[in-house]
Amino acid sequence: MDDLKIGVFVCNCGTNIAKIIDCDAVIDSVERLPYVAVARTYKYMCSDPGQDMIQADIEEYGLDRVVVAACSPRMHEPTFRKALQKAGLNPYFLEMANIREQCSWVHDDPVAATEKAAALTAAAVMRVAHHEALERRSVDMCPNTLVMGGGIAGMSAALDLADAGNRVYLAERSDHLGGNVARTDLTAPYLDSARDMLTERITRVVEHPNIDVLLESQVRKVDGFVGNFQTTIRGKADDGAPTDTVYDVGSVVVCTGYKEFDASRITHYGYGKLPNVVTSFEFEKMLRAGRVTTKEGKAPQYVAIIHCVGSRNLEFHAYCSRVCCMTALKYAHEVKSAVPGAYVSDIYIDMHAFGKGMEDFYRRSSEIKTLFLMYEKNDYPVIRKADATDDCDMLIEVNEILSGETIEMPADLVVLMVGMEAREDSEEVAHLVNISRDKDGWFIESHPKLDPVATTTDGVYIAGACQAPKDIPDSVAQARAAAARILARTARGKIEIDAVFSEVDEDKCSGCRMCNELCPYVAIEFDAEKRRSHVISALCKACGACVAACPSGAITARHFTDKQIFAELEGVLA
Amino acid sequence: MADDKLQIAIYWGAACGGCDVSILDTDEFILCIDAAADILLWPIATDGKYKDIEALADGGLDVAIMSGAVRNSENERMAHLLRQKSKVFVAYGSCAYMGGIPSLANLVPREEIIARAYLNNASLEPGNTTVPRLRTSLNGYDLELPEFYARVYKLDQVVDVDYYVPGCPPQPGQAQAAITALVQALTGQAEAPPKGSVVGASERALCDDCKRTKAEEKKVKRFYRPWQIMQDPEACLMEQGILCAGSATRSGCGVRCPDSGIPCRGCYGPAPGVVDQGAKLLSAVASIIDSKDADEIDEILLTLPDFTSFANRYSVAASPLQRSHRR
Amino acid sequence: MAIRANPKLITELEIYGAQDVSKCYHCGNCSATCPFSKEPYIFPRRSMRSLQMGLEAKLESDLEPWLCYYCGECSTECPRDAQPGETMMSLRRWLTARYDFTGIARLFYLSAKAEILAVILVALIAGAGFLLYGFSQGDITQYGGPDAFLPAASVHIFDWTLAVVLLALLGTNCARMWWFTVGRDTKVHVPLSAYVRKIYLLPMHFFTQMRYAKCEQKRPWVLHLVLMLSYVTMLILIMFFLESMWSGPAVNWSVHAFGLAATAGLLVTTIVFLRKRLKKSEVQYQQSHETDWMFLVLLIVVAATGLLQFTLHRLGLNTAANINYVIHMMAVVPMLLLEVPFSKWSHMAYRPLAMYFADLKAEAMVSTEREPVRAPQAA
Amino acid sequence: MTFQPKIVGFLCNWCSYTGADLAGTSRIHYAPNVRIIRVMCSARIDPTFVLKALHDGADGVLICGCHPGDCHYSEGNYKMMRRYPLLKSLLADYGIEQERVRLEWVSASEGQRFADIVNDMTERVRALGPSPVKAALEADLAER
Repeated sequence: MDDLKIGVFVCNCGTNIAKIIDCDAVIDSVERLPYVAVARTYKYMCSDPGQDMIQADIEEYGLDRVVVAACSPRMHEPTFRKALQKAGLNPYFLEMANIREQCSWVHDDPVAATEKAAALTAAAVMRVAHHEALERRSVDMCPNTLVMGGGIAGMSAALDLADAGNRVYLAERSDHLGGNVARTDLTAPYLDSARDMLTERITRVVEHPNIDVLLESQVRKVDGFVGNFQTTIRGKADDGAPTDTVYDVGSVVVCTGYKEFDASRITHYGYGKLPNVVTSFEFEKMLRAGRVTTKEGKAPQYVAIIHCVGSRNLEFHAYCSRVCCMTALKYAHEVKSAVPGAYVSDIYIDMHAFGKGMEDFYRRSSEIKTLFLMYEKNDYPVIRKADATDDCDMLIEVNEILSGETIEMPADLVVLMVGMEAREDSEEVAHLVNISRDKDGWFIESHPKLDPVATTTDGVYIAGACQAPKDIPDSVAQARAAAARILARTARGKIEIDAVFSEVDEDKCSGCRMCNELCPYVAIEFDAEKRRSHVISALCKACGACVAACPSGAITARHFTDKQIFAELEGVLA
Repeated sequence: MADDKLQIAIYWGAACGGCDVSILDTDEFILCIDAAADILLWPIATDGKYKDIEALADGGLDVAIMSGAVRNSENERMAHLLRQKSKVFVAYGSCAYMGGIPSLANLVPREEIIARAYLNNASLEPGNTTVPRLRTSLNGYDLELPEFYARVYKLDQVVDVDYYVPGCPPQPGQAQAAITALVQALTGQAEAPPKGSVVGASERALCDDCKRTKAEEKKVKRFYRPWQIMQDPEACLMEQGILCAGSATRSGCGVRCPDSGIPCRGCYGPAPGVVDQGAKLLSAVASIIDSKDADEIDEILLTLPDFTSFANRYSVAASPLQRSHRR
Repeated sequence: MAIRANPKLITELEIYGAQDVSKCYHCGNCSATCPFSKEPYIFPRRSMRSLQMGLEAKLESDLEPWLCYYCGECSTECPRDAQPGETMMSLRRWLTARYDFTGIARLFYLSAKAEILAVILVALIAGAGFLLYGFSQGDITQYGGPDAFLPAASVHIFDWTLAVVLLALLGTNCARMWWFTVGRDTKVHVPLSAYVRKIYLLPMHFFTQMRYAKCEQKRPWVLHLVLMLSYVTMLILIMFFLESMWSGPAVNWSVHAFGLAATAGLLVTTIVFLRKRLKKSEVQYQQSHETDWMFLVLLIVVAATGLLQFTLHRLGLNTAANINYVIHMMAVVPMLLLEVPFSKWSHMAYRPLAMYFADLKAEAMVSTEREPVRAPQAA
Repeated sequence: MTFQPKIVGFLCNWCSYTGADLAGTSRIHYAPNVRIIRVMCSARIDPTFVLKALHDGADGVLICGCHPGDCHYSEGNYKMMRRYPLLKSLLADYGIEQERVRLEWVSASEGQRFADIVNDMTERVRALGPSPVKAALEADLAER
């Protein structure tokens, strides 16, 4: 290590850094540190000339470590790693000091800021001295895919994958395909039939030579890692007995969908007690049967639709279920055509008419004389049986915001727009494929904006309403996006595995097994023979939990070793 | 005296004497020592005076084995003296190695210790005000006591140490092995272990030698003191909620405690390369707590009284913070 | 206490002209653009809301519709073409029907046929009556003088009797209006003194229509004012100076000057209004209810025949004059008897009254505690 | 001149470090006393890091991770959560003031929160004065 040559490059980022931080002062302070062979500033290190400068210096001074003091590593670490690679240096010999986001942009005192920048850069220098050359490895990518859930999302993903010539195992818990869409009549805003839409999908899926449709089957186990999963699926044998089959797949798409909110949880609506209060799904059933009537078999004169049942309130779910508003408008149209002369009232909190053609649909719905009543979040309307003298079956009391009045709305049939909820098995599924769930039980995507279909487990994708409430177009879009992501990978045939992961030093491991349970990715396996634990690098996401927990210091986190962090620590405190 | 014999000294600093006993416990091997060496100083076993050592030329001692930590000026003086006179200086036992039990006193200010020992202590006659003083004049004599330092030091915080033999005390077998190794090295029969290495112990943690079965699932809702629970003699103690330092402790003792149903206390110190045994044990304990709720976690930890004295039982002086910093 | 909604009301109001209320999504632009809309009378949005929900009781007690002169601004601004202006118009029609206890007004508004038939019927009766009376005691060739076909004096008496009946009808409707809007309102109590103190508002609004002047374009106000003043002038001439009107053939400028001016005013304005309604150029004239047509037609006939009457008399064509007068009366009588109490004309009384009541209520509200109206939010 | 405490911040890469970056991109100004060390997950933070930091002269140590239930590695932050109370009691026994070491949850969207925490902690640590550790250990050497 005595012959180390470290190059330090301090970026001005135009004036972003330089206007607060005295970059030359930073240079002066780090130049004195051991192993620093060259230290420079430049206006834009990330620019091509900036990177050329770094590469040139690597050549000229024979640098074997590089420190770039600039923006956040989350911004340009990949850029500079490439630069090192181009200059024939291992990309992991780079360390960045974040002197923009975490220094020049957040401090106004130039002296203090410069001092801090110097400390951070010094820390980077001391850390990088301990960096090791790491090699990315590549493994074969199995082209098969397991799609969990035979709803509209699952089928769409399956078809795209299968059309590209890859084998798809489509596992569905129930005995039929179609999911929740199969329970709906028409779709907003164009009022075309969900059934027609589905039949096309279903026939294609069932007849597709590359798709194995596994009905009444459950995924029991998902082992392995991206490109190389072994999935155990429990299905029914011909004699009806449950049988487990193992399928090798390279990717998994989770499309397990949602379940509807249980309306009886809101007592104000008397669901389950008042016979003519029905959920949106029960109403869909009436519509599909083509006869909209009350329990008594009469055609309803007054139909009331209550929005946000279970959604957008403090008691149940804070989130918006996104599809109910437009579905409710769809009902307005369907009621008017099923029962001409019926009066439809929409009791809503806010009208969420997002998405293509929806605002216009909202307008058209009000033109057919739908009465919109607005109520306050958490101030539930109350439904009660009407008196014999009334010309209606029920009366809904609403504190109506737009008029400021408390209104008593007559109703013969009340439709509750029940919101979407994470399925009760979502925890089980999350555990199965090692993905996380948010506080509402929806699966968490890898990045809310830039990577909405991937998950924190490489090779596992999510699509449809299992990630968050979604309508059909969004679900399909996400499903096909997932398919595209998978195809892009299978096309390459191999996948690269990050060089940053944890490893067990088997000469130090005492087999205490403290770490085994800690790994969220079950990447640590215990060899009972040798009585040693070891990390399956492909599964490891390098969180370092096991490293910190190992009582005998036998586990090392590549690129985040104790040595490296201690060095950084001494640096910032120097 | 035959000059081909090794010249050795065995001394104790702030120690209980257990280390010396562990050497005696090597039974007939003690005769081999005698055969191989002249013991110039060994307060508990042989006659010998400080001045004999002072009289020696530097390096006059082949080996100096010192047990015990440095608590006072006398411990320190002798440490320096032995270091100066010896070719190989060995820190013997946990106190010399890490501060040991005595260094638990580092968590308490010196004044409190004095007060507890000489002023408010049940075994004193009431109203006693006599406390040890550095100098006392008594019937014309000037008496001097060593200075009682503010804290305890492990040996290498005071002098340069060549080898460490861990244990409280080191197991006779290990002691024998260590001494043999040294003698062989000094007599050129074997290669000397690298300076600063821990001799007479394993390179792995205790679990490696512990016969108890270890399950993958280690989750506890509460901890037990050994006497609070009927333990399963086959299963890992930690899995049963009995706090055991084994996973964070260097092996070499022969797993005596866990084998006899007593959790390991960590006297052999941290596993190789570990900075602080206490911190590591802390992580180990934390990783088996079965809760995600901050309050429940606190509840569970209530069943774990005085964790610090367990985590750093033998290694307060060796821990990064070394002592209490209460103002 | 909850107010019962009546989803059906909106359908009923369609016949009164409110076709697009349901389109309103309560952005409140209309109330924002209306120069008259201010607390406590925020409109048209609130009225639109009450109508959408069919809060009959509330609407019945609202004065807002009368505070609107239908300048059309709101309808132009409305992003959803919900026609707030027309809605207010329709509400005025509906209220007119509500105030009228006989149910005749409602009948007229709900069925154009009924109105036309009634007008024709009354016209025929009137015509027949005058002819019979004429021939029974006079000479068709005589105009004025002892054996005139229709002596001014007796016509004058007839006019007065008619006026009394008419006032009785209109009066009761006005009383009902007061009861709906002020009388039975438990929330506000208007002290008697206030009625007296503010009485001046009635003539003021009646004669100046000053509020209308506040509308963006001034022309409608001018036209409306001219029409109204001409009409009132004519009414006064007929009720008090009928004899001098009949005097002639020499022109008696002291009265005829007014007569001619008023007639001119009536003719010009009615023609302008007719053209506007036919051309549908401005929003407020786009949707004309049958009653609007009937109103203008009768008025123009009355004015025209009136003028013709004057001319024929001057030319000495007595027989023609007498026949023309009968025709004239065939328009006048139904106009006064039907239009004034039961149709559009009633607003001549209702509007100034509404202004008066509104002012009284507003004043009373300030004094009496009133629970605040929740601020409307955009849907 | 007022005492400028040196605080070491261990931040998890996915939430807290990103949150700190957000504070930067949104130009939220805060005290310059915290020096951030990035780790992949708060679960990587070995209690030794904290002891080492104090030993090396840190006046305070700030640990930030994703909010419970929101961890990028699903449960890493709970692992830190379980170490924390033990660490606190250990530090208490070594006579370190409670406020010198602090665990906070900061999400990627909480730039303001991060800034507030830094300012608040800086003030508290400033009020406590410099950490006694380094001085005390040097004094011990001087004793002999």
